[in-house]
Amino acid sequence: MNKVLMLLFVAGLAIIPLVSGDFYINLATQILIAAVFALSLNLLVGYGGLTSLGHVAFLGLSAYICAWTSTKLGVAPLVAIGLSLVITTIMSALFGLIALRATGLGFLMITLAISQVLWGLAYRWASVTNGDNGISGLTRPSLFGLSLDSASSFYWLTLIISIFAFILMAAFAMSAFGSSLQGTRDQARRMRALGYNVWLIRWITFIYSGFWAAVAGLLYVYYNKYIHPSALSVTASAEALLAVIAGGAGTLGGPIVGAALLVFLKNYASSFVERWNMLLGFIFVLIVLLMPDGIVPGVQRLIRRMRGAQS
Amino acid sequence: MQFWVVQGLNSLALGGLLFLLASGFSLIFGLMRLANLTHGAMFMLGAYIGAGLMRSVDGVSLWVAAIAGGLGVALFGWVLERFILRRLPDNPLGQVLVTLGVAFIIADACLLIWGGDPIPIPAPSYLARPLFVGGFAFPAYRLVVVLIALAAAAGLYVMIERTRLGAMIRAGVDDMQMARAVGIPVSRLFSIVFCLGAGIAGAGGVLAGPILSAYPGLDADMLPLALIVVILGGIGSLMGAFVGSFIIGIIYTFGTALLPDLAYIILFLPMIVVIAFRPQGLFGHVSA
Amino acid sequence: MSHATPALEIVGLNKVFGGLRATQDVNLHIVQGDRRLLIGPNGAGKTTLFNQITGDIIPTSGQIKLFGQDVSKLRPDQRAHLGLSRTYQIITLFPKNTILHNVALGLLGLSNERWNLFRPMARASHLHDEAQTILESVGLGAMSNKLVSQIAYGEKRRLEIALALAQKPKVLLLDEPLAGLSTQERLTVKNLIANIPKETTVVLIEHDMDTALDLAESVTLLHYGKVIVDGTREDVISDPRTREVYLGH
Amino acid sequence: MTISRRHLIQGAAGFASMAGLSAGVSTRALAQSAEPMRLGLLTVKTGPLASGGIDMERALTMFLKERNNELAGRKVELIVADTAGVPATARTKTQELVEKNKVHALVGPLAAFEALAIDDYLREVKIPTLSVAAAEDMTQRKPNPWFVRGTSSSAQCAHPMGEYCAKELGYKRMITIGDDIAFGQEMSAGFQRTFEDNGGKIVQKLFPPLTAPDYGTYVAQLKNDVDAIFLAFAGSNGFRFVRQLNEYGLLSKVKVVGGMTALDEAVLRNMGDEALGIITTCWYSADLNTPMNTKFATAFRDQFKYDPGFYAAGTYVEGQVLEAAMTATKGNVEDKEALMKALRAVKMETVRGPVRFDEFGNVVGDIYIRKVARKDGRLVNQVIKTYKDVSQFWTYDQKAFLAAPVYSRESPAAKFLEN
Repeated sequence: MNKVLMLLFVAGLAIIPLVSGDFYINLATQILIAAVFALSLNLLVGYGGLTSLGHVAFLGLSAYICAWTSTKLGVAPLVAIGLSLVITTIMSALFGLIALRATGLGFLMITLAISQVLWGLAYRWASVTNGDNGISGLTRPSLFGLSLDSASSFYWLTLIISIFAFILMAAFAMSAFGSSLQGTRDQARRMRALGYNVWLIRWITFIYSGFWAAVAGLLYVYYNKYIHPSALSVTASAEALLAVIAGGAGTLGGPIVGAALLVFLKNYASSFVERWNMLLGFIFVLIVLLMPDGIVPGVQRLIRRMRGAQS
Repeated sequence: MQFWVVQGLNSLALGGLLFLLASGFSLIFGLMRLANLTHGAMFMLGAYIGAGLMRSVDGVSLWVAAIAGGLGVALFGWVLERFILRRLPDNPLGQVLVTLGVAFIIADACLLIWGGDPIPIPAPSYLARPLFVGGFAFPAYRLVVVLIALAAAAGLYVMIERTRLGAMIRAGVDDMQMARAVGIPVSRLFSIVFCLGAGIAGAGGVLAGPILSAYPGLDADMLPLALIVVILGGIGSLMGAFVGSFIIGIIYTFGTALLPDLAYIILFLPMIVVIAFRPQGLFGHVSA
Repeated sequence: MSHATPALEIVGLNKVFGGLRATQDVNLHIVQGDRRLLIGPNGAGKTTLFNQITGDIIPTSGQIKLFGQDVSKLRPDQRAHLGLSRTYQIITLFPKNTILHNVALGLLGLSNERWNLFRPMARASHLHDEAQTILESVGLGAMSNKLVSQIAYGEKRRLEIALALAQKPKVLLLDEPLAGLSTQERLTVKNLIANIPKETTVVLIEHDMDTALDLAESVTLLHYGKVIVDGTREDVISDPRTREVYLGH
Repeated sequence: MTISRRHLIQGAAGFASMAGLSAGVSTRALAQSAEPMRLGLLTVKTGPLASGGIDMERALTMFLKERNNELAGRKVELIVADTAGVPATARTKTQELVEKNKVHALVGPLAAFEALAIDDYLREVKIPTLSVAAAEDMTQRKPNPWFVRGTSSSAQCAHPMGEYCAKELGYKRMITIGDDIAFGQEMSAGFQRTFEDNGGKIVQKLFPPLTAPDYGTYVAQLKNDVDAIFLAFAGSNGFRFVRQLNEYGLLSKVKVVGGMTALDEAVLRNMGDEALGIITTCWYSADLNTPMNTKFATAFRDQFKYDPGFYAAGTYVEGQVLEAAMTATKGNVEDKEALMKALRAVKMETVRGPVRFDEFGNVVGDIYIRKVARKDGRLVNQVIKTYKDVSQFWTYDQKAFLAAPVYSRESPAAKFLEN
């Protein structure tokens, strides 16, 4: 039953370009990109109990590497993509060594600090990053001779990559390793006594999460064909974190729902509600008051209760 | 010579300003284990309340405005704690969501009420002139900020170390379960401390006004600074917040002057080093 | 393994917190298969000693040896892989998960499968079968699909032990396994402990002397972090220093 | 108060009639058709840049209202989008205006990085865009054929200021300090070039980060053996910097001059006597004494209780330019090539004075040197000198100018820095 629903959902996503205009297709593409990014953050926040306020470091790093190598070094798209993924993953391993010296608020701050250092570099290291002007002029590569310039073709590619990302991140969360990870979140001390190397589990998760953030970064930069230091700002990190928490941290659907909500409010509802920032704030407060674990767990509970009432 | 004297005084002034910002955050975190991400917005709200008051009512002095800003934000803090945060003990992610959400609301409300242009907060006229320190001109008001920060630190120290309320706070910081067990009214204590922390932030916003002004974005500029100070000094330690403020003041002031290329990251590098090698901060006992 | 090598040996162990000496020059020699009871008033440093044996706390000086191997520099998880296991005085379980999953985590910890990033945990049926067997053995088999947050306190105590037993420990540290239990429950848990295989070495902290002394073969009395008396059950009970520590001067 | 002024697209009918149009339809028929011209405004209404963004919306709304929402006989429907000052959002909002609202032309965006973020998209969808964003290369080395700028490039106003400081004020040694973004760097570079070409020396260049919490540490670094300081700040930063100079007692010791946004009318109204006498350069002043501007500035002041500044006047000018171009095309906005051609061919009198455009779509117009003075109790930027017909290339040879790298922190090199 659940599988049928999932397939229907994916089929529904796949036909969006056939039934709507470019604007909505682009909106859907952005939701998918934000969802991949939120899912990667969710591995840390939801499953690992490690609240990061600097996850854009990896999205931004991979986007900048791709834009820089493509436009300034002129390397082929596949090489640029490969370099972005490899370098970002290596950097996440290095940053993980530093960040995982702390947990809790310390971890939050150190991830914030790392992303702020990268943000500062993006502004200041203008010979590479163009500083405040950002890097423009990136073109989308073609795939097996198919151009990705149209909104719908890029959407479909994004959809396929997002589905892959979702499957691989879901498998990670539900694997034996994922169980261990959740154990370290809930009872780190006991996990050590049970023979788990808690630090190593967290570090591997940090790297895996960094890799998927890099994938989101590539989608982001090819979608926008432009990268600017604001992609590395605290606000961007906070938005992703809020998406994860609002949707439901530690659930597979939560980050997707949260990302959709945030992208929708920011880019669409803002056309009708002048004070959309305030609306966003009120929605967050309401979510916390009504569904303290986030939307997905909250709705699940509601459905269970309604079913219970019927029987 | 002039460089060192003036920048030294600048470090102190920035340190004093940071203490007014961070002490409330530290107090709240120490007792409630709550990272109040609304803190920057509360600081800004205080600044706007003060600026609005001084602008619309003639003859209101900075000191009266600071008290008004402090009380106004404390009241706001009371509502926030009483009706929202109280429902979220042991839900750190929910706390992150709600405190950031409220920060969004405050920021947008300030923009709506006071507009997008910066509003100056004048220093009292007798402090608006520069003072000559060893032959070098230095703004008199900035020196007063250092004095205010010292007085606030002393006041908080006395409150925490010498009063009944302080004793209860210390008990709660050390061991919450024990405090509950011996009959300390923990939820009332939380309300009081949250109000107090919010009030200090609000008053701090007004007192920082003659230096920073009230402008949109002040909240986002200040929140990371509060976090840096508290992390560096040690979470929940008043002493840590105090020393942390002045260390950051020195690092920032001399760092940007001597190593201008590092201006963007000068605040974050020391923090990374401190957390990496001393996760509990310079003065903290508990790990961050 | 020769009987000359003790299962757990502690040599000259010291731990200083600030000015407080929580462990003072402790030497212990526990042979394989022993049932050792650690007693002492509150604050005698019993749990602190456990925490140093498991590696949760790093001693200021001294050595801890498992079957002759110095483990003082090893992490807690590495010691677990050498056959060390423990329970906690304050219930330390995974409250969001089922009882079965709790025990399965205990099994997984020593299996290389824990590094499998993609095979679903739900499909690890052998782990779940084995966990079910262990739960049957502690009398929790019928409720294996309940969440930890839904079961009674006494059941949690038994689950604590089941989780440790899942590791098939060679040395098992039990920290007040009877704390907070009713008379009836005490009896159940006591039987559970009594039925632990003989080759497992058990070190036990317990305040309930009536029950604990029945289980113990040897006893160590700690006071202010120091070993006061150490010997067979009968020796320690009859020693005047024991009386002094417990009854005052 | 939270009701949006934006309009939803009018429904499928509008869409169908749009699709049915072809380039061959006579312009007269178009002008009479019921189909309104849809104009998108990309502005910033939330976050730190909102001050200028709100002014942009106010000015454009006022401009259209004065004309009864009709330009060149064609009804105009204004659709306002809030980019929040974030490049990625600016892109989405542009797409929304183009794809969902089917706008015929755009006014905005506000910031240079927003303009750069939508640069390739504008080329792709070919939408005539009238921007106030000052990025040099948008109209120089990488000109966008769909871009018209009626305000100025970053350095366009700084060029005459450099000459003015060296020649008229007789300054020999100066400091530049400005925001560490392209805008501040380009302005400083342009000022430095003409100042040094006229015999001056820039002995110190400072670029505080946008997020600097406090300028105290920069104020203390300023060399004191200079004639004046040039401010290349945007938004409220110039205001904060001048207040802090005053705090340190330096305002009475060293002369301060500024670029086009250092002491804009928007911040001037919150300043006191400390601002008196400061000289800045801009393509506009609310105090500009022409009948057209007096009418505009008075009306704006009556309605909003403050003087129009850079963003308000700039957007109003864009409105005037658009109207002139539409008059030339007889209201045809569907033929974008024609509209674009008409836009760049505009030569007219506006509230800022006479404007025309160069081949890159950048304005050629008067630049004013202004001095802060008190008038009727409020502070104004009083015009003290006018440079006529200033182009973005100043008096330099266009080819040589474009062959050199774009203005930046390092370019052109500062030869006289002292440390």
